Amino acid sequence: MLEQEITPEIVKEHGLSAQEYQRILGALGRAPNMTELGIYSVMWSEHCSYKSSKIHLKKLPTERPWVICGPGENAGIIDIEDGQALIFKMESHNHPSYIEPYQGAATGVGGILRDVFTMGARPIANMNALRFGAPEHAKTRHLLAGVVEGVGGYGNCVGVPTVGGETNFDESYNGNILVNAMNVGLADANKIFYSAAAGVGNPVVYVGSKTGRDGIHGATMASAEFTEDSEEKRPTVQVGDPFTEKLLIEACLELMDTDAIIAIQDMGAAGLTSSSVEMASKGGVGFLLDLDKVPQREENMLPYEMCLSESQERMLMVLKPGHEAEAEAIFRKWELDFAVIGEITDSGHLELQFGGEIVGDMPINSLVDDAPEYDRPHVPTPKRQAVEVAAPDDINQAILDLIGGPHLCSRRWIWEQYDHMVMADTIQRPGGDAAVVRIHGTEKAIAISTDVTPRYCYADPFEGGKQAVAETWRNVTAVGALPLAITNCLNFGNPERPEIMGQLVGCLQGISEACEALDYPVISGNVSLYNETNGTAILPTPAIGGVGLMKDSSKMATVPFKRDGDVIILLGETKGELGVSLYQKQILGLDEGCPPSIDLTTERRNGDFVRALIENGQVDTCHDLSDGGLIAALADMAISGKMGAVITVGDLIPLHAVLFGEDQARYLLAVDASLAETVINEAMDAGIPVAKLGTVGGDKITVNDGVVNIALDDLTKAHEGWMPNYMTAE
Amino acid sequence: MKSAVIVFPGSNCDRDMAVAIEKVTGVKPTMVWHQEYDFDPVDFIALPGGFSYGDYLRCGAMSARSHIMGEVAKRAKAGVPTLGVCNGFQVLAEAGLLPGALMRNAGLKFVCRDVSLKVVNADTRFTSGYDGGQEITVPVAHHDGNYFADSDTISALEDGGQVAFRYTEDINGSCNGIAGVTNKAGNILGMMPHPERMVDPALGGFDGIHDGRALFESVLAGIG
Amino acid sequence: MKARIHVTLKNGVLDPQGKAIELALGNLGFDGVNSARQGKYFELDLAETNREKALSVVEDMCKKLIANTVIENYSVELE
Amino acid sequence: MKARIHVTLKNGVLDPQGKAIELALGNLGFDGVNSARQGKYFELDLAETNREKALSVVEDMCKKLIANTVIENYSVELE
Ligand SMILES: Nc1ncnc2c1ncn2[C@@H]1O[C@H](COP(=O)(O)OP(=O)(O)O)[C@@H](O)[C@H]1O
Ligand SMILES: [Mg+2]
Repeated sequence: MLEQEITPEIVKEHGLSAQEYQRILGALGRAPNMTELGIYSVMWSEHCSYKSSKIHLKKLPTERPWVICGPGENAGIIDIEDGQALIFKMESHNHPSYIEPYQGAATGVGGILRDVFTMGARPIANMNALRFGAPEHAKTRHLLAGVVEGVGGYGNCVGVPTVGGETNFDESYNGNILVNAMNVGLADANKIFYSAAAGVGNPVVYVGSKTGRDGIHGATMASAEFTEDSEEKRPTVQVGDPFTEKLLIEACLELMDTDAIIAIQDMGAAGLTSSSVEMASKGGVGFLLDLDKVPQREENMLPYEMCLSESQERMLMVLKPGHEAEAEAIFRKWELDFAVIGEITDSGHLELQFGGEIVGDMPINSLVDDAPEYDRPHVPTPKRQAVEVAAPDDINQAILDLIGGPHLCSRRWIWEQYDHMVMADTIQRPGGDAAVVRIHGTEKAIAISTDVTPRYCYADPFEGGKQAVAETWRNVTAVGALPLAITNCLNFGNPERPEIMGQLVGCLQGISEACEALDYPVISGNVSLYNETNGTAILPTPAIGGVGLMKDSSKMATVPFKRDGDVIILLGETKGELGVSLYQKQILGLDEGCPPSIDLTTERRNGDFVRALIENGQVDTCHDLSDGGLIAALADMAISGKMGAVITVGDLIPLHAVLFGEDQARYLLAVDASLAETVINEAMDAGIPVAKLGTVGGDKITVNDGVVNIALDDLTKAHEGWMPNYMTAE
Repeated sequence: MKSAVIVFPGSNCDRDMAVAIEKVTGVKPTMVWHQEYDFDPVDFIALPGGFSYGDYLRCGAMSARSHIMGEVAKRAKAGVPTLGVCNGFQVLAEAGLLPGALMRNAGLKFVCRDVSLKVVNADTRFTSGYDGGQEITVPVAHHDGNYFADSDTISALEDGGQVAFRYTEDINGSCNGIAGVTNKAGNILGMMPHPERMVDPALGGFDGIHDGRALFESVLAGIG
Repeated sequence: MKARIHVTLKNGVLDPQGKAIELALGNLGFDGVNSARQGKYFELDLAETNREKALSVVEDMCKKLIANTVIENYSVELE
Repeated sequence: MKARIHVTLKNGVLDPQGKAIELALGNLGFDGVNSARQGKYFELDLAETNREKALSVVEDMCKKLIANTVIENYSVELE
């Protein structure tokens, strides 16, 4: 294998273009051997090099005074005062999850956990953003069941609560589901660990599980379009070992309490290769690795395999000289492998030794800085015309269908399979606007939400990108937290097609503008391209994970109605925007018109106002409006609170547009009757459109004296019933 | 009151248990790593929930056979109140300190949610702070909580007052809806629901007192 | 020496996994499955070369760890 | 007719359970276990009486449900 001649076929199999191969020849001044070719191919893959997205990602706002570390490290970091920091990131595991849903999703969770604890944080919350094909599609049920079991199987065992997420169905995901996992960890702000290697002669240490032939070429697989026969590439799937991960977390955190570590990095996609190259590149040093020292699970492993293996639950560290024994004792205590596999050099090269010979020698900068970067052609998505959206035949039925349908039904079936309470700090469980997790031992809490509305992004990438950011901001605000920063996972089709590239560019512009206006910087993220099957792309899906801080968690607001007689107040302007709405999609089966427009100044004004009401203790019941509009929010509050509502809405706008319209920057509040007038007056003073809609109570939802009249029992049954019924049907 | 929380490789509710014990008794428990089997005498031993050893093979199987369980068994048999929650219950059953076994949930899925429990026997060292027949809300979070024992054993448990808690609805297929059982002497309790997750009003439950908290208060009262 | 171990649920112990497979097979259109039971299967690679000794050691492993004899039976074969 | 099915992890696929059993056996003082692998074992009771047909049906069941052929192999024996 070492001697094998590099033919154009082999180059192609490695996902490298002829030009890229020429570039390798130039960088080395000779032909690579197989090991080197493999290493270039993963380092230059879309997954590792971001070659199609890099120039656009550079435009994202990443700085604010509370940002400790923006994109570029394993995860991003923000300051939450009192000497504490939050470390978080979101990542995709789409392709593996389609091939093997349980293990694909499980290892996705494992990977994102490592990105976070490698920086010194104890992981405190998991989120999962999932997209599946149409419910009718033959594979959807099986994929949903497997993914949920895998997310739970890993997170539950490791003991990190999975506190929220989102779940969408759309036929564009039939052959390309999306599994995006996010983790948030807590660290001491003065005890953060980075990946830049330093100190010529310092030992390079491998810890965790042994290396097997797992997932070789996973990174290139994650960068290639699916075809019928890629289901055959099965052995590239890795099996997760959450028990080992748990031991690894404890061992790493224990070692981090000592003074032994100079740099640390998890072995993610492309394993040993990408972790050592990244550490060397960041530190401007070289690495000499002795592959014979790598702990191996299988016999006769070749350098190519060891370098490209994606075995899970492994980390690479650079230790201060003389600290090896101390570190080894800790990893032995936790029954994990520990091996010094190399040292830092001043060569600027990655040198690989095997059987006493050098089997690879590549300049680090050629692997990282010289990786190709493309400004791929992109065409903007054509602007659409606004359309009239028809009323339903039967508005009561339409409401029941929506609330009890795949898109708005309760996700309880999912989150009850996740231990969302372990660590005993989940003070707002799944089902609300944002999950709220207390900072252990304090009154502070963080709020987390993941959002994007892919159908908006498809219709208008710019507005859709803005909306995704605004929606997480709104969800975090709706529980009373101050949104601080986001992570993202940009899931798109084939970037070599200009219209797909146009979606990516458009969404990123929208995201940038919203982050800028809301002081909501991007601190980490991930890009997943080539989400296509046989030429059909997924809807553009830039998933946003937003995080905010609440200083006094006893003031937190929640969705359920709490008191009979509370006054129901709608904040924000209602124009009745129905273009690309969920109502239009599900009830009318259409995808027409323009998505709702987002005015970021209004967004911010309305949100800041709501947050102040919650912080002042004036409001404890709040829900933002999104998919399904006013009636969906009202139904959520009633169902979860087990209390009905009687409301009246004006007739300037058609009733279906008032109830189903997805106008942005709106919140529904239920306010104690004695405070209602004050709240309304304060809103008017702030220039915010406000309407008193009615009161909480009864066992029905009634609108306009019975034009809408639905028993809460029926609504609850429909809402809770859809997913369990769907999952148990054949 | 001096308490010990036993920590196995992969334990993940050990901190939750310790926080709850400290909140109720005012004293931080000692965290005992599974290799420290000569730990100081304590008034109360807790085996935490979650997982241990990844719960590979069978839940609790590896921990049950670890060296420290020999010590725990010795002290428990000598009368030290010993509580196993969730994984801790599985460990106690696997170690033969409690009768029966915990099998895969009848629904085959992991289930995490609040459940309503009936206090069947309020006359034990763990339940004296409740009223007999009282209903409390406590969360479960398990994949293997389906309590099984042969019918003679079940009758003996029922007749001997060893059933401490019963689910008020079918959660996991357990025989007779059993959620928690004690040994004959009544000083060892195993239960699948997590009382330690219900000692803090911010986390839910009725009022954070009548749910999980009273269990720890009962133990404390018994120690004096 | 290789040992193959089968661990199965005792008669009379309900087998939810087996039941689920029965159901799922029916849903997939496989008729005529009267019953399905699920157990565990282990392969151990042992240093021991003496059959007698190996058998007694593996039986011991089963009793002490591999099976839960409250609900499970085991059987051992050597290769 | 009875069918016995063994489902085992493909070669090279990580077996965390097997690894943990190996370790636990060592901790219990059982030396000399070079490796342990865990698989699944199923017993089906079939209405079918024709061996050929039974075999082909069970193979089909394995592919469609009982084994996860992405990471597992299966083998069928009839009694
Ligand atoms: N995959 C999932 N895992 C856990 N919780 C989920 C998942 N999908 C949805 N949820 C929860 O269901 C609730 C409703 O989700 P969603 O409709 O996306 O909320 P919103 O419209 O407020 O963004 C949220 O609390 C969310 O966290
Ligand atoms: Mg919301």
